[in-house]
Amino acid sequence: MRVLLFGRLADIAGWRERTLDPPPATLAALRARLADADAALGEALSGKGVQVAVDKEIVRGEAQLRRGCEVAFLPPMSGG
Amino acid sequence: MRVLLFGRLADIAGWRERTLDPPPATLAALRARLADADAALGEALSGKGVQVAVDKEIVRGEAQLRRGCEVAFLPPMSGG
Amino acid sequence: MSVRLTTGPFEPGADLTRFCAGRTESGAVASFVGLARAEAGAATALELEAYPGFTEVEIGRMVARATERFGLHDALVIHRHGAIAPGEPIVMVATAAAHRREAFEACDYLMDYLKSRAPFWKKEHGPAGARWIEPTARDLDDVARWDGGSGP
Amino acid sequence: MSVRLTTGPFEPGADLTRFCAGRTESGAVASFVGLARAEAGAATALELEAYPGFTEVEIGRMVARATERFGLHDALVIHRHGAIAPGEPIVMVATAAAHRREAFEACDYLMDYLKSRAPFWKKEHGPAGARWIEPTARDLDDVARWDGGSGP
Repeated sequence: MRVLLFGRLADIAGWRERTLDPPPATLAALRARLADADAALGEALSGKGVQVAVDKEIVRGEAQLRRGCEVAFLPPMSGG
Repeated sequence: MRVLLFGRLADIAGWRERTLDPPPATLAALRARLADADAALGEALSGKGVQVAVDKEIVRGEAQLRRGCEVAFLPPMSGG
Repeated sequence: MSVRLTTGPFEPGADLTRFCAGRTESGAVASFVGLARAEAGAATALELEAYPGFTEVEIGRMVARATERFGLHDALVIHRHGAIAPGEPIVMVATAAAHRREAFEACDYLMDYLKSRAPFWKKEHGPAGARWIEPTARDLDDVARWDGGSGP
Repeated sequence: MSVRLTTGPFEPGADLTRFCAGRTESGAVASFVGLARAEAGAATALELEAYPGFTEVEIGRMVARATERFGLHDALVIHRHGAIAPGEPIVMVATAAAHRREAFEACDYLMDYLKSRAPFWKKEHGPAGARWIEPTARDLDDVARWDGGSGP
């Protein structure tokens, strides 16, 4: 499983991409594992406006994860 | 004095530009002279939305005219 | 600020490139290009009449008003007259401002003005003959949006 | 309909020319170019991060929604990512429709969306360091205009 961090989340964590194998079974378990390793990141991931995409589709709330999937944490977006 | 007609006014009159020398002293006198010569044009000139410019400035209501001036009758405008 | 009348074709892309060049404080350039429509064959050519010496001055006044009203950094109006074939550009407006809202609104405002108040007279030629085109009810409603106290 | 992400500079004028070419039924092409601002020296570069494979797809969905909502004939979005110098184009949106109102509104709508909902993350570098830029209160107000039932 690949975990991707974007924007300020990558700055906070000090990494942009990490592979977890075997993967956590759920998004909640992934969040808990990341927060255990880095409390500041854990807090930032549950901050206001942070969305999650699993395999490039936005998910809201809980999600099952599987080996080989890609989970991206997306802070508030701003293009243009 | 030059009289200019634009858009459908020129189509109605069958001319676009005419010199009057000596000129009528007022816009009202010019309108009367044009209407005497061509009743359909006279009616069109006083139609809804027709504006008048004297020496390339819009005038509203009556205006004095002088030798050498340019009077333009402007039907409803549409650019773009 | 620039107002240009032309009887020949013009190239909106080339003008947009020049208009954007060297702007390091204008975050926003809005533009509009009006093209002659074929109306599925009902229109074979558009013929626009201007009043040279008057038309440019009147447009220039409106551009100055838009510049003040919306705080523009710059504005450009190019307008063709004479005979125009379907698919060819008739008009281009571009506006530059610090932020997008002002650039968009000023561009919209200038187009509404050009459509119903700029000194042009427009005749459409087609297989069924020629007809003068005057502002539509929608054009008049559009331009009236800016006359009240609402908006910027 | 076309959505393009690029890490190199692009030329909005050239794209506008291609976008306008051959349109005989679209009377209206509205466009917008967003440029990186120098902020009087406070910004030396902008750095935009995208999520390739996700960002284009999300923008494409929004363009499809705009096309349906405003009855567009065509739409184009070009968005840069990577490092961008002041004065360089960041984004271009162009919309083609039969009439100007729809073209303008769709272009405005797409820009509001891109500013506050498109998957990009934007960092401004300057003499005082770097900062992440998130949508402003005005950006959020702007995009909220389209969420209700009002408008077309």
